[in-house]
Amino acid sequence: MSSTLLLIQLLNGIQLGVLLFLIAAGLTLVFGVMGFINLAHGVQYMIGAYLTVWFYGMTGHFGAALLLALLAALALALFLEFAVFRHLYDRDHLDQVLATFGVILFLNQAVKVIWGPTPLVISPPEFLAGTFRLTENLNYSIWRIAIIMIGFTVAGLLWFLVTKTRIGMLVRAGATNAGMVGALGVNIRRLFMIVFGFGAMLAGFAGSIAAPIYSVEPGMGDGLLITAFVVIVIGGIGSIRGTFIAALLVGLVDTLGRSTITDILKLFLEPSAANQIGPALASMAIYILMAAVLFFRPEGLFPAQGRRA
Amino acid sequence: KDTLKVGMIVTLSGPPGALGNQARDGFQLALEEMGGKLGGMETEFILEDDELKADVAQSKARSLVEREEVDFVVGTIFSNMLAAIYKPVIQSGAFLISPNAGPSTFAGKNCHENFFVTSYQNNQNFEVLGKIATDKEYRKVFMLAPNYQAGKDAMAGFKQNYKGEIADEIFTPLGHKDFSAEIARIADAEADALFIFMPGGMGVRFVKQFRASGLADKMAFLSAFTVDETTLPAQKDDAVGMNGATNWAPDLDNEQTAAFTAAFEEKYGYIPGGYAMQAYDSAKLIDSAVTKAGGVGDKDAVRAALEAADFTSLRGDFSFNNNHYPVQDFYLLEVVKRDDGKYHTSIVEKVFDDYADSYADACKL
Amino acid sequence: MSVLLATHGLCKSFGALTVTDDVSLELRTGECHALIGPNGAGKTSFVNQLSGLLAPDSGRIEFLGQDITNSSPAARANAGLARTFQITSIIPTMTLFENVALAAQARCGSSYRFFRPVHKDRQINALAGEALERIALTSRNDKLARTLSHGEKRALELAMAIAQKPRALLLDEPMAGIGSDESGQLTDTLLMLKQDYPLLLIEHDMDAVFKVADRVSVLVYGRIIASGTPDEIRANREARTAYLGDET
Amino acid sequence: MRAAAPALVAFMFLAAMPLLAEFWGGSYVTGLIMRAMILAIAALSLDLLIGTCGLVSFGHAAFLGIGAYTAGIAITEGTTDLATILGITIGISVLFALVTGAISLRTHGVTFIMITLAFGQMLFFTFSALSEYGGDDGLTLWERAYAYGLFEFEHGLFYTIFGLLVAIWLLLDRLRQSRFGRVLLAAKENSTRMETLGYGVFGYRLTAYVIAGVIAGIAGALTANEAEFVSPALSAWQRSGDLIIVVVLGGVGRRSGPVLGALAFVVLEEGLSSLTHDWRLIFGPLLIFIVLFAKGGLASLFERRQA
Amino acid sequence: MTLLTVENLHAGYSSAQILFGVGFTVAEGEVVTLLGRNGMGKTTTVRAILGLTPPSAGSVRFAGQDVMGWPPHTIARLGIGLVPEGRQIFPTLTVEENLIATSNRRLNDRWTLPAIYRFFPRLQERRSFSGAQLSGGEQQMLAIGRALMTNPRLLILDEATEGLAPLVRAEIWERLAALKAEGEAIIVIDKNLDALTSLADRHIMLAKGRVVWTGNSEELKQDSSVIDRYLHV
Ligand SMILES: Nc1ncnc2c1ncn2[C@@H]1O[C@H](COP(=O)(O)OP(=O)(O)OP(=O)(O)O)[C@@H](O)[C@H]1O
Ligand SMILES: Nc1ncnc2c1ncn2[C@@H]1O[C@H](COP(=O)(O)OP(=O)(O)OP(=O)(O)O)[C@@H](O)[C@H]1O
Ligand SMILES: [Mg+2]
Ligand SMILES: [Mg+2]
Repeated sequence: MSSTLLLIQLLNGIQLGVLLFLIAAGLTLVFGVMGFINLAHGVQYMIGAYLTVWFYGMTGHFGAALLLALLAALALALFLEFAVFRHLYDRDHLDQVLATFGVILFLNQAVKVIWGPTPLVISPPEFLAGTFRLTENLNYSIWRIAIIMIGFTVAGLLWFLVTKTRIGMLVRAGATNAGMVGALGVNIRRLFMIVFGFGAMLAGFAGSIAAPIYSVEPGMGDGLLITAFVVIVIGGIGSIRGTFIAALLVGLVDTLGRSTITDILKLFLEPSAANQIGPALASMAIYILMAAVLFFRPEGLFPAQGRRA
Repeated sequence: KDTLKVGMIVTLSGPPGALGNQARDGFQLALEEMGGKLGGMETEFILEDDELKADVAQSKARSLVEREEVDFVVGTIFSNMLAAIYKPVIQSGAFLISPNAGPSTFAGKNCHENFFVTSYQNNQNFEVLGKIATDKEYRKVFMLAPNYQAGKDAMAGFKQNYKGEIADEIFTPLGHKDFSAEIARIADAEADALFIFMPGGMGVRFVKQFRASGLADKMAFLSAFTVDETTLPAQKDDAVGMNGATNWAPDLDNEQTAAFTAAFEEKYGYIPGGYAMQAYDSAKLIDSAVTKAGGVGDKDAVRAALEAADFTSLRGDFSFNNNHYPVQDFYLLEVVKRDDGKYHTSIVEKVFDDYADSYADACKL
Repeated sequence: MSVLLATHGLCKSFGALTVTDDVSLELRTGECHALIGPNGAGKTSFVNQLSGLLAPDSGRIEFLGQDITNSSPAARANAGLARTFQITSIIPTMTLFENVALAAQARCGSSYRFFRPVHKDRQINALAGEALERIALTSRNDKLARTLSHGEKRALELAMAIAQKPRALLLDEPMAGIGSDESGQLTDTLLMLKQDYPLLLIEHDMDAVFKVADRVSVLVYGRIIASGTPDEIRANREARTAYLGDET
Repeated sequence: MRAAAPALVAFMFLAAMPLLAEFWGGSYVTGLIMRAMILAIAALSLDLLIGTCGLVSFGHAAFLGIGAYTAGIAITEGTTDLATILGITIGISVLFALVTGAISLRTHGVTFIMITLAFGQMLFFTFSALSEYGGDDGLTLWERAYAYGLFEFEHGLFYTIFGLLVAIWLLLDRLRQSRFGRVLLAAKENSTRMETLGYGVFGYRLTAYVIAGVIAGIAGALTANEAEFVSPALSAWQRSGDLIIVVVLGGVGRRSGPVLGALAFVVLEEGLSSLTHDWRLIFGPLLIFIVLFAKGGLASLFERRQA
Repeated sequence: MTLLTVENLHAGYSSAQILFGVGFTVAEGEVVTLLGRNGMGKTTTVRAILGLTPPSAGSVRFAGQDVMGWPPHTIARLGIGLVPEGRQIFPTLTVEENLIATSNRRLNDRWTLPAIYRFFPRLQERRSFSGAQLSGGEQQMLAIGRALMTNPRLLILDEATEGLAPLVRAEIWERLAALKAEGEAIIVIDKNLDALTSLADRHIMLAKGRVVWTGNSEELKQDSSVIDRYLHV
């Protein structure tokens, strides 16, 4: 493999990692910090993407579409919080699983009914739409570089928010003992609502910026949700730093795994056998990574301090 | 018995639902044109969604044959769904007509007298592409397909007629999102042509990313099920000029196709693709058979009439092989933009005349 | 009097913090050995090492002549070493009686029995009933443990340990949370218990300690700074400045 | 007894099902009910993990796949004897459960969920790579296993599945109230305390995990025989997710829960999807509604009414 | 001036009613104890005042407001600081975060981080430990510190000296006396009768969810039959 190829794979891996981070960050906030399992988080990613496409169609301006989509995604999240989720905070995790699964079913279907089953596509904003020449044969998209930079910025901000501000502390406190936070004079419900909306908005944001690279289609968030769970578990639930590192790790392992495992197998296996086993192994790579990490560090790479059970 | 019951099982849910929608619309158009009657009999049409889940498909199939007691089941779009419904439908004695899926599994040893395919044997499109690659003297081809059974068949099918050098063959996961890694390898390999099979949303994403990479201008693009009427509304300009190969295109030069395409667009507002065409033909096939057999009372008569395939196919030339898979012509296609801004595939040239599949010998029918 | 439980040069640190510093301590038959010391001195950590929840960095633990330093918590419990927890540790969703029965069950043969309903098991019920009798619990037996008042939970904690029919009992602040008057009762119970098996008692309630204990060791910063009879400790200057103050 | 009543009523109803079906949809309905019963068996085994042990396995469908593929491959290769097939299924299930259990039971909570998911996915991709046995397309079985003539009777398969369901329900119900069950239930709440009471929790959990795996494996073998078709999708994470949904829908850890959950899941899905292709627009909110207004799942509805 | 008025309070849990008409008052700057044997309803009374266990009947007035039916956090923000039974510190937060997270200086700012650390030097030593890593006694100090950091007008201590070493306990009684001198109102639940009698102005004896006796320390000492009857078995 040439060095440019390797460089491209690295960039791709990081870019995938960044997207995963944006989704996983919201998940780790809502689940790891607040203690609420929200399977509908992946749907929020999808909604972000659809809304962006929709508003783009109306305004013809990517920036405006992004902004409107974020606001709309936030509004939807707050509505869901109000109508469904807030009644489930002090329930069993499994109740949350069932209810949010219901939300997934509904929204996936609703999106299909509204926008149809065909994948939709959209272009990035004009000034970032171009490509730059990487090798004689290959151009690389500026938008992807932009995604990487956006992701790193958001990661920094989030880390500060969760670990350095009182809001972060209160949310973490509320996750273990909401009653006590209330008894000490803090409106934990409202706080949860804000965090929830924020997390959902992050997922929507990920959907918005992913829309120009991937296609927008019903159910696009389901698989990513599982990967996002893999990320937060590897990173250590509730840790923003861990999530960020794990997201990059998963992004890289997935990307590099796909491009190298089959080749490596071909070194000592029949090509046909390698073609048989390689892709299967590449699909398993992130799961193997997760199983290995959890085997040696059951709490993940960066367990949030003092977290029990 | 004076009404005919036809059940259809296609995928309507999720992104692959676009394919099922075409099949549904194609069949219903035919039915409507014939005044709601097939073979002169008042026809009850029952539509089911397999949701691309084997157990759902099977349950729907059983509901059709056991509860509704339909005479014909038309389905499915995907091979794995066909595998799931095959046995219950066949066992019930109803006729199973596949408007799209044509797996090798049921073409050879496991063929059945009551099973008919109006599309093609799955490998054929790929074999056609292999022939094209050889004809055009591409020396080095890069191959890309998703890692599932149809993807593996695609690779094998292409290689059957292509004897040049293979730069590399890559399997991506099903539903793959980001092809940039693969595209980087394609760029690195410096091949003459790309052979690709990426159905549905994967194709949409790939074409877009491939176009952005600048590679589209540097190498030939030979595809199956990657740029077609279900994906073009999303791919738009990015796909223009890209090649595919199959048994039909909406601008095939014959009367019935011109009429069909116009009527279809008029009614549903989009351009029909192969899925719609094959479903339309399936309806016509049933119509011809029921007419000829004078009802569905005599199964053997109906079967013989089906085998005769006495109807005007949109493809023109059409007949069944001994295994009930079609013998038909195949074409090289290219994506074009129409004056009204819509996109469709267009016939470039005929590659095969009366092409039959390679499994028929093993079928004892 | 023979030595039942002994540690030899036990050490444990959490990073830079040494919580057990070369502790050698013995528990003999028939005695109550009290371990007192300021908050955070390492008493609970010491008991955790004895019961196997925490692995010592170095040193040895012997019980009934066997080296149990590396045994699992369950193995130690089965050998007869029972304990209570300072921070109440019960099964909240089971009833008071079921909690005690669970402790008794561990003493009544294998629990790999899959078919007979356990609530009809006479042997277990008898043993649990016996343990409950020794601890006066005002609440009804079928009350869910979760709904007990704090003091009742503390008493339940002790009843469970007794139902284990231990050879030695490690008590981490049994008096905590027990009402002022019930404390007196509990002191009597402890006096009775120590006739059946030796007690290692951790307690901040000095009335109880001086009444029940035969021997007292003072733990400060993980180290035993004094050890002796209650009277000796009461008179010990170091113990007074580090822990007791003017009390007693 | 109260809590078991809904299950017992359901069993009586199921026993009469082949008769009722005569007037009411025929073999299609019995087929549907057979699938519901197999789902109930799988759900019962998962509830042993979730409800009794507090271990949420997100890879339980792996065992369905094991059972189904064992049956599928055996029959394809010409071994049709039911006892042999079940024997192999049980053997492989035990082995797989021991290996994956020994690793995943070192963890708890979400980590356990995810690590079981990982094992499930590994198996899923393995099945998908079995090109000789259909790969992703799945494998059609051209005959059923030979059950000494049992399956040849009218409704023979139905009553075999029914009998297994009732037997497994009874066994697991007893297990829950036994010494063993009591230990598991308590360890779910407070495993540290159980350790200090003298219970090696790991061993108890591993045993339960193996039992659950074997039962799910049997359900898988039944699926293969009922559907005469197996596919890797049987062991995909979506299927494991469905199983969790069924358990929660019915009521976690409730005696009638898994049975009610499975029946409701199948019947609702079937009923709604025959109303409209967009049936999820109804089913989704219905699930939410059940969570919000029936704490403790469907089983709790009945319990409350009786109380 | 009365700060807290509790009248005819009825409360309980879904399984059973626990309080049957509890009533008492706490004046500004007054120290009041709740006495009674285990399970008599002391903790439930405190929870009912704060709305944690919503009362079914009766009234609670605090600082001139009728707070019946208010959510706990709004009641607490009027100036009630709770040291709950069983500590209930936040295990995943560090010591310092535990103190800061819910701190409040709206009413006054007597209690700041340095002040707490002066009060409990031990906490300063452990400032970056997570709550779960603390010893039982250290957790108790943290729970007290956390309540003080809300700078309450009324401090409620539910068995706050449980698990504390005698020296620390003695110090806490001293500091409470000092707080009282500064005009802080306090409700104490504790088993240390001696310390309570020297600290408190008034004692309220609960039995089976009812107030069965009230009086000052003098009366309590003299009336030993009260102790016999309600505290002894
Ligand atoms: N969550 C609950 N659900 C049901 N009953 C409860 C609950 N909490 C406490 N109780 C019951 O209420 C009664 C009073 O409990 P409370 O905690 O108020 O007692 P207390 O006076 O504080 O006792 P202690 O001194 O032991 O702390 C007890 O009988 C207890 O069992
Ligand atoms: N897991 C841990 N990690 C780090 N430090 C710990 C851990 N567990 C305990 N410590 C520290 O070790 C010291 C000793 O704790 P331990 O619980 O043994 O004290 P103790 O003597 O029981 O005190 P108390 O009387 O307050 O219960 C404490 O300062 C505590 O903060
Ligand atoms: Mg301690
Ligand atoms: Mg109390």
